[in-house]
Amino acid sequence: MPDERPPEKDLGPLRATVNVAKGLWVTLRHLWRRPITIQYPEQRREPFPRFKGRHVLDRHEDGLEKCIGCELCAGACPADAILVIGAENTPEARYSPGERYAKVYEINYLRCIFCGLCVEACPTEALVMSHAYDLASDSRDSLIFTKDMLIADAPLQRRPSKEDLAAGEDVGDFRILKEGLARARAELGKPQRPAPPGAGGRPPAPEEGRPAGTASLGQSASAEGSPKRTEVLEGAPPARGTQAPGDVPPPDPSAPRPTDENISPR
Amino acid sequence: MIQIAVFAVIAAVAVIAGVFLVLTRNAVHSALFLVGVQLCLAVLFLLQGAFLVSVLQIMVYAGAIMVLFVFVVMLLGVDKKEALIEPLRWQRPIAAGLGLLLAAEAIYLALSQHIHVGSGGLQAGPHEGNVQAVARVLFTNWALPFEATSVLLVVAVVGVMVVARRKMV
Amino acid sequence: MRVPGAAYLIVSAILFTTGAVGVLVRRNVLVMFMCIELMLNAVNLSFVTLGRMMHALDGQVAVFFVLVVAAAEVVVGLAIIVAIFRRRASADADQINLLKW
Amino acid sequence: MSMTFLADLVVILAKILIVFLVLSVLVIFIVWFERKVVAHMQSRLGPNRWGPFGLLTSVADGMKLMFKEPITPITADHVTFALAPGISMLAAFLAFASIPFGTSVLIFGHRATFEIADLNVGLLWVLAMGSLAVYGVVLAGWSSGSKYPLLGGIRSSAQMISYEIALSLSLIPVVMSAGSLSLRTIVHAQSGVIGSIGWLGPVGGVGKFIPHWYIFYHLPAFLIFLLAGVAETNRPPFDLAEADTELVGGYHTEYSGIKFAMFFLAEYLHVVTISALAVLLFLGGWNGVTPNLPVLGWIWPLLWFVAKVFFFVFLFVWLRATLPRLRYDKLMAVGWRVLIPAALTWLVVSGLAMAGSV
Repeated sequence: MPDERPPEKDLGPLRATVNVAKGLWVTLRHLWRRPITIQYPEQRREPFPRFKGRHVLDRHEDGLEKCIGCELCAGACPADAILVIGAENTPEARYSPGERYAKVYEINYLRCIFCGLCVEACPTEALVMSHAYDLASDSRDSLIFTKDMLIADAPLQRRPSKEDLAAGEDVGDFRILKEGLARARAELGKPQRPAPPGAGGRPPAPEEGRPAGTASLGQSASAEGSPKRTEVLEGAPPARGTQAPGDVPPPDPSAPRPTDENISPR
Repeated sequence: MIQIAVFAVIAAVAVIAGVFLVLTRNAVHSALFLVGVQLCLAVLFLLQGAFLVSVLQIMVYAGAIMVLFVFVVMLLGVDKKEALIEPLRWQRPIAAGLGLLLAAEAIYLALSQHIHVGSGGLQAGPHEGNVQAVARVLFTNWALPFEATSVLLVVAVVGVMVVARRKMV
Repeated sequence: MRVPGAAYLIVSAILFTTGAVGVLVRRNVLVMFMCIELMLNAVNLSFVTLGRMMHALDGQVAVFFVLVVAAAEVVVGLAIIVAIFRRRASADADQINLLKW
Repeated sequence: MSMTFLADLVVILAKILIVFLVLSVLVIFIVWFERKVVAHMQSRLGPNRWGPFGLLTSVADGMKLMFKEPITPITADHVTFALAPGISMLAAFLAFASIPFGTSVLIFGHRATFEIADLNVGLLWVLAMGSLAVYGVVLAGWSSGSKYPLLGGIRSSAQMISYEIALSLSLIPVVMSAGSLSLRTIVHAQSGVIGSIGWLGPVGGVGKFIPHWYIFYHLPAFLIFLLAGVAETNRPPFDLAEADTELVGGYHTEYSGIKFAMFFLAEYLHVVTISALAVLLFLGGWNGVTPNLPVLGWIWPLLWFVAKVFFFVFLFVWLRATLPRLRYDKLMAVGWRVLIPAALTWLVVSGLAMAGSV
């Protein structure tokens, strides 16, 4: 049977040798270059300013939650990753300005595709995306983030302030500044304290005297030089050791989990 | 002393491996036993001072010829069972009987050799190793047969090229 | 103390016989072929031993020729076996009757 | 048994033990070295977790392999499956029995040479053990009872048989020049300098500074040897037998634990063997380009030898980091159509040159 393939062009031995030598030269040159990799758990790459990491629920300057429980984000989500169950604000327990607040707010990061449509949909700019990118876990449950994991302890700063720009610090669009809360307090005076929270609630405003910026995103772990993953997922239960013990009530067992049944089908 | 011990062990291994070569059903195992026999023979050559032949035995027999065998066995996948039908009924018993006869004869011959066993194994000149000594004999007394083998090899190569072409069979 | 030459010759005799019986007994062409190799090897041992007993190196030289012949024989033989196998899909000696009309 | 016999026995056993241990440690080091160099050539850092510069990484890997469960596939041919790694490793270690790596040293009034045995067929011994190494690969591939290992085994047997021819042919000119198969004698034949080169005329005096190494006489043979040597060790770009991307690791796909470690050890031992052979046959062995420093005695030649061997180990790693794997038919074409004719040609040319200069 005749060979049907077209005859292959053969490099002459000289050309082949030259080509091999070129390749060898390239690799040899790289031997002396600085490696471009970074040592991940110890060093972290700062994402680009508009990098879409995991979500954060913002607060108003006075400490009230921006989320009004409208469920538009859940509706916009193409991956059905968001569960919101709203409830009425009462004068005794006021969480957000307006009538309603999100009683349950959960994002399933096994489903989330980080498209940012939820952020687009949010009418109050409550939902933003942070720079936190290491979202690995060895259990499925721990990748369903509940409201107390998502909500920021202090208002986020949306634009780099003039001070930050003057200091030459490269800051992204959404970035918690360590001084953010302190500055907010200085300008507004003592923040309004909500009434003692009911079941399932969480004190929206941070305690006084608590170190500000404990919820800084993405950069906290590297700043503290800690390679532990649990602390990288700030807001995750193990990382909440920084909070005062009496600060957080036990999680409400009656709050529905975003299982496949109770995530509303589209 | 040590020589006798080594000889006894190696000879025993060689004979046992030879027997298993015939007995085992798997062709690859047969080839392995044959390699074992050949390595043992290489040691026996060493014991008799034939260094060059010993190493060549390993190189050519164990290293090349047997690899070719294993290669073909693997390529064809003929490590299957043999047919159990006996076309010739008494073939195997008769073969065994004839084999015993042959062995007896050969051993008798071996024992009845009256060649004087000398103390030295080599016929090497002064300051000359086994390689040089063998080479001298090979390229003087045996030069013509040596050249003839090259013809044999060329013929074999050409023959294989002809046989292995797909159109042939 | 050296091992007597007769001992080597006996080993050689046993190996040769084993090979001969193997050729008669086995059906697989490849194994028969290996048995022939075994016989050649046994003869090699005889050559070296007899050469030593006669204080001559010619025995070792003879091994060379056996090696060369064995190599040529194996190559040709295996090529034939492969060729037959392509046609018959069998390595059984009883099936090989291409020359029988 | 006389005292000298006992002393000889002790020395031999000690040498075997030392060589065995040194080689084992050396392999661990070379594995680390390879990972580190390849990493830097790819702008990475390589192992850096265990020990300074990650030096203990290979040790940790070895320990992991040692404690891992060895798994035998149910379709495997059990005895052969267990035997194959042993054959591989044994052949690799045995090849070192006749490789000299230095001059000699006087210990307790007993002169010990730096080698296990100076055979007058030393070179052939190394080649013979190299050809036995094929069995480890082939049997591993066949006995696994699995497709990919079988393909790896078949490829490897064809490759190793083919390249062995070129390898051996390329060494014959050197043997002809040195007039011996003993590696120690071949190294001795390469001491000194070339001397004035007549046909270069006035600039021929340069030869007084060029060491009398066979690489300057047999450069084509050296290149052929190098290529065939890389192929013989199944290293990239000739790692057709392992070919992770096509054969999932080739002949050792089904191996795990300590058996896999033995294959690993054998491969790197072969790298060292081929490197040592290249140094001994073409680069003057332990003859340095500088005069021997008498203060250092036997250490100086040993250092030269180790340095040269490491150059070749680096070359192996370098090739691996640079070149893509050859296609199988290309590999065979290179072996049979380029290397073997070239080796034969050089054999004839150097033979004629030697005949002319006699």
